[in-house]
Amino acid sequence: MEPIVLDTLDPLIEALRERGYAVVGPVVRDGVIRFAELGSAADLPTGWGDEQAPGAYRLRARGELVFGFAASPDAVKRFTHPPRTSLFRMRDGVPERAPVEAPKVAILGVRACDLAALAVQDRVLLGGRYPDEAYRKRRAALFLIAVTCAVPGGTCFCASMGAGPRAVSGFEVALTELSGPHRFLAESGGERGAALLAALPSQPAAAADLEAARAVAEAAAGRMGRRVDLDGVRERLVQQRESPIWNDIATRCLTCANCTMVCPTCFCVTVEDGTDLADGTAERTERWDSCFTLDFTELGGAPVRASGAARYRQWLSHKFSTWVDQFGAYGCVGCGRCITWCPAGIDITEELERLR
Amino acid sequence: MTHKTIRVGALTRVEGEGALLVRARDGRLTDLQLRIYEPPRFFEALLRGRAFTEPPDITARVCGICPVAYQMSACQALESACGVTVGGALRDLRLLLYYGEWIESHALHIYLLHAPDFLGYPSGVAMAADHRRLVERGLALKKAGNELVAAVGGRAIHPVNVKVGGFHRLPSRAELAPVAERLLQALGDALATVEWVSGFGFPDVEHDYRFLALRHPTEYAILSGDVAVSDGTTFPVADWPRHVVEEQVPHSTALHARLDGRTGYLTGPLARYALNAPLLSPLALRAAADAGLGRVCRNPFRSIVVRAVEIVHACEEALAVIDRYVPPARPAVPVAARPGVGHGASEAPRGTLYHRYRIDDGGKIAAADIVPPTAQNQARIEADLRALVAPRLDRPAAELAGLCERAIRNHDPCISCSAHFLDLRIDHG
Amino acid sequence: MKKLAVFKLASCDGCQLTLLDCEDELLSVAANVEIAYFLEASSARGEGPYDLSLVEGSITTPEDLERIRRIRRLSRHLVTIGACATAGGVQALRNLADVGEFASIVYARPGYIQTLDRSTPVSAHVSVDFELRGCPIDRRQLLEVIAALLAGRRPVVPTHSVCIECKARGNPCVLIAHGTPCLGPVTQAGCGALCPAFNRGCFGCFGPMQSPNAAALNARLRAAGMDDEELARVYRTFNVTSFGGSCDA
Amino acid sequence: MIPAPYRVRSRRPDRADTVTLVLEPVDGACPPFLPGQFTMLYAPGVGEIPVSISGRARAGGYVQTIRAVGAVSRALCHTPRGSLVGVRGPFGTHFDLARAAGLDVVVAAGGLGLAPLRPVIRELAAHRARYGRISLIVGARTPDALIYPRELARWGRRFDVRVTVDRPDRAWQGPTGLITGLVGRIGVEPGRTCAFVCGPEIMMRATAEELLRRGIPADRIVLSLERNMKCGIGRCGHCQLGPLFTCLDGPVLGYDKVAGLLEVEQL
Ligand SMILES: Cc1cc2nc3c(=O)[nH]c(=O)nc-3n(C[C@H](O)[C@H](O)[C@H](O)COP(=O)(O)OP(=O)(O)OC[C@H]3O[C@@H](n4cnc5c(N)ncnc54)[C@H](O)[C@@H]3O)c2cc1C
Ligand code: SF4
Ligand code: SF4
Ligand code: SF4
Repeated sequence: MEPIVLDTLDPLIEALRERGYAVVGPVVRDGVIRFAELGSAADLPTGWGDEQAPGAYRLRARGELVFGFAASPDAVKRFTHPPRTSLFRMRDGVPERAPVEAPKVAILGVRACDLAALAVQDRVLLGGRYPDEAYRKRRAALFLIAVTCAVPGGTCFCASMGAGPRAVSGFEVALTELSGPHRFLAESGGERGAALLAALPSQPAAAADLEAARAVAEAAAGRMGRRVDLDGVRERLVQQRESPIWNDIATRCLTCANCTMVCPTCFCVTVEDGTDLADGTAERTERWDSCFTLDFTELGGAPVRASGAARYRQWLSHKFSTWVDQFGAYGCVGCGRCITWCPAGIDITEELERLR
Repeated sequence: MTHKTIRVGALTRVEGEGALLVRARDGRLTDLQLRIYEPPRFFEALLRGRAFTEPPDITARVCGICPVAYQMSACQALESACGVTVGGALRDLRLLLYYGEWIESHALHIYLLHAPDFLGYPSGVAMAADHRRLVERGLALKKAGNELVAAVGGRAIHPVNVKVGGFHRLPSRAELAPVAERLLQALGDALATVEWVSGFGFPDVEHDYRFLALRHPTEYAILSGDVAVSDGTTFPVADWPRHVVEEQVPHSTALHARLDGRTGYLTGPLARYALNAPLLSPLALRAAADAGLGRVCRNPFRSIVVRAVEIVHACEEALAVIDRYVPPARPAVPVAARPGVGHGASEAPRGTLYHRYRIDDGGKIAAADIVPPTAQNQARIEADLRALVAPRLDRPAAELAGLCERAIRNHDPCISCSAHFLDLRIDHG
Repeated sequence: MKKLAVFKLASCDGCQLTLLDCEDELLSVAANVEIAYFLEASSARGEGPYDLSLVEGSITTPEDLERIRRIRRLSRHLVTIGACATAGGVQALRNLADVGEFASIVYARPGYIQTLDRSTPVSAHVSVDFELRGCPIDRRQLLEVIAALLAGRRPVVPTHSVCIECKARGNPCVLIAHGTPCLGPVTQAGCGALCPAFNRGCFGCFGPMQSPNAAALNARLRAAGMDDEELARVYRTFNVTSFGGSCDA
Repeated sequence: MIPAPYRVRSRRPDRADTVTLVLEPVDGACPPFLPGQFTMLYAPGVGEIPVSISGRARAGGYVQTIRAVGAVSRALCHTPRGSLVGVRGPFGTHFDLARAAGLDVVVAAGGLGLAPLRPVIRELAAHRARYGRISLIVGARTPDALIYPRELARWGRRFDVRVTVDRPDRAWQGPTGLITGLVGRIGVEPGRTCAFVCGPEIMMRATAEELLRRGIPADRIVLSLERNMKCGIGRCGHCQLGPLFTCLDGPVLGYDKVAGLLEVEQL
């Protein structure tokens, strides 16, 4: 289907709702821009932007753009790989699989880095010998509407990871916000997207619109706050396993695990087993875990990775080195979340540079 | 010469740890001591040097049963020192939080601590074996109170959302909606509770109490008001130190509060009811009338009925507050430290709780004074016990001990609160 | 049926009240466990030994020192509940002061006071099988500990940072997004990241997490505007004995 | 993946803290396994841990030997006959006996490391003619801690079996000290020997180094690694060792693949 131009997003939101989707998008809440269910396009953070730096985030009034901000604190991971899920319940020795909750959710405003991260998680959770069926179901229930990043954040480096700023695949619909006059270029990325767009009031996109959209992405790519030099990074991290730099980082690292929690590709979990005091049924739940916790590697009563240095090394080496060995791609898409949301302001791009 | 000693080693179904010792010789009562061996925790001393913003969080830890009362009295004392008043929707939210605590604390006392006395069980849990539906109703009521505290304050015990000047975060109307639904249910349960407890068999006892409670022109006072005494005196909270003086008496570890030169007054539900009943919510008033409480209730055993009526009031008023609630522009009024002294009092479930702070030039607490209700009531509880025991000294010791414990529970004493007391002596002799 | 006992030392009652605050579970717990000794809730005083004793409060008097030894002897599992029993509680602020001065200010006849100069955690005197943190403890964690110990398993009580719970709950980080000082990164989880959910910084009521790096956080908190005195105060509140040194780091 | 219910068909205490269970699937057949593979064993409501398969029971089902060290292993050890446990698996790589055909074989076990090696030894015994010299060296902390003592005696009649203990008791007449001390005594011909090693990590590294020194190539020294595992299927992330998922790429791995990784502290 040919690209079209939309004047407003309300018909899109309405059409998704008619198709049975809860529509989730960015809203201003508690001092950040984050995903929440939308009532209408009026809930979108029009005029709001963000300023992101290592360990710092502030809302800022910013022009007239609806999507004039960078990655939000939550990623799509929250929907595909939720923080906590029940795996099974067991009564009288017979386990019963917990029903998978896979609500139909349309996410409006997904960024290229988020889509790249989903592709990474697809490889991890679906690509191996034991595909995760619950993830597959939740994934299939999503309807993803991408938006080209116009204003990348100060901690973004998706361009150098080859993951953005313009979404090229993995979405149903991709929007690029254009100004003068304010409108959205909409492209479909699949049949469901095409069918949806066909049902909306729109004009066909002119060549100038396509050009303007390209310019938005190009300008954004040129304004990335950070970059990573991937050349030889995988081997370098292997060579640097005994580097004193890890100890230096450990003096600053809180081992708080925020970086792994906000990272859209981090997939590590742990399970918790328990029994109900009242009825004696047993239950297993799965929840996000992190390589920054001590219990993560506990063996025989002591953790393998006892030092903060070893835990930080695991995190950074996994993202840029061993992830490639395991899954054939980097574990980082350059969204910059781990940099912004690190209370200590530790910047992986800077540390990678130092580890040269 | 015959000696008789009644000891209740450790009082049960009261908050905190206390004991009772009664001595008689030749059929005459010689000694009666409500002993508090709850270790002192020095709150007034450890508050010195803390920032003026800290007492609400720190004094909440005086008592896990009524932390909201501590937070409210502390906030108001500090705000008055700094010359700030908190009104409108923020004050409404404080009321809401406080109603939650009343519901939770009174339901706990009625169903789990006090009612077992009237029905002859060692505990509420044991009572559930025969009266499961009743106990479940009590737990549901208690839960409604806890949920209200948690919705406004973050958690049921030691809420985190309270600060000097207001709150850290305002609940939205949407967040309060489910709480309102539960409160509606609770209101029904509360009315049923009044009916249930008013049918208990009460010993025919009346005392000539001198009552003290806060009084507010338009509210059944909980959050604020002047101090009213049943003999007609009324004074502003700031005058508290001139009217209430705590004294140590030689024979007892208990501190006796002297009000205008006379010892032994009562604060708590009976006092509030006696002084403020006309300001109860409509349903609470009707319930009180149906329960036959009369205009003033002087039978301490029937305090359980007054508590139940107060739950009705709290539910009904909380619903009204939620109904009119519109989140204000800011979660708190800005408060700048100002050197000086501030007084604050509010009605904890067990009675008037008074705080006084002196703030120094650096915004630190220079002095703190806290007068909890149980410390005020201690002398009066002992008087109740003397009146109860003296004519019954011929009864078997076990029976008397049981009766005494019941009489103590009438006042829902909170020993955890009273034991932090400024001048408390711990005498284990 | 296994026997449960609840004891109280110097404390506010809040942690044992947490058990009564399990409104939905209380009666079924009581159907599966004999609540043998729990003065606050029952006048029945079931004899020991107990399978599980929950102890609230810190040791501040010579009597309580004796009592805790007796409780230990009577208990198969002894679990401390709350910051008082686990870390001395807010009353352990006296440990930093001159107790003589404290007593002379507060008491007319200080010689009469039978109190120890320090408020100490139960583990300073007897062996403890599990320490449940929090001021107050968390209701779900309490149920978990009871269920786990009675079933002979290790309680699922994570010792990692509050931040993990904070992110799982979906709070915005108040430190990063609002500039509000927050102890979450050095504090043990358990509360469900309650304070950040109420737009306030964590103030450490669950004590230090498994590998706290207070020096690193303090650098950040100083940058957010806290001076040394404030840092000292915030660490020295409810978990003085375990957290108190963090401000010197 | 959810556990399949298995019934404890028999329960035999081996040592004070070690129990061998025979587990039978409640419904359906029990999937085949290869020597060195493990299952995730679930004690209902208590937790789940990785445990090696030590053999196939005659009537079908897994033989598994568990030492009670913590809550879950203790619960499994105490599961009475007839009760249900949960089983997932088998998982992981195995000891490749085909590669040992025609070679001398050294089997080195430390402590409970004998459990996953038991199926290897039984296989060697069942097809004795396929292999050259077979030596079994076993180390244990004390004579008491040795598992499978009766089988050891039986195997001793067919192979060169040597046992050493760290702390002998009065009755002990065999060698004492580290298992590496036994490597010299078995006479290794480096060109035609392969080794299967399982035990505590330091024991495995010391043994592997000793074998390397004697000329056995690293890729013919095979170890079985232990790491924290929550899922067994490469999902939880806990068992990573550099690029490896110990549960998928291991636990059985050639020393050539892991020597460099094990050298790095806290990797
Ligand atoms: C591939 C593989 C195969 C295995 N095969 C076998 C096998 O065949 N047989 C077998 O018995 N085991 C085997 N294991 C090991 C087994 O999985 C572990 O012993 C088991 O996970 C222990 O779990 P647990 O819950 O019983 O003990 P945990 O509770 O995890 O405790 C383990 C150890 O830590 C100590 N500990 C626990 N908590 C603490 C604490 N808070 N502080 C200090 N110390 C603590 C315990 O005392 C104990 O020593 C295997 C492991 C792997 C990875
Ligand atoms: S490692 Fe950091 S920048 Fe890369 S994807 Fe994860 S959170 Fe984003
Ligand atoms: S790198 Fe930052 S976010 Fe990650 S654990 Fe360390 S301090 Fe926390
Ligand atoms: S708000 Fe506090 S607890 Fe939450 S992530 Fe930030 S630093 Fe951690």
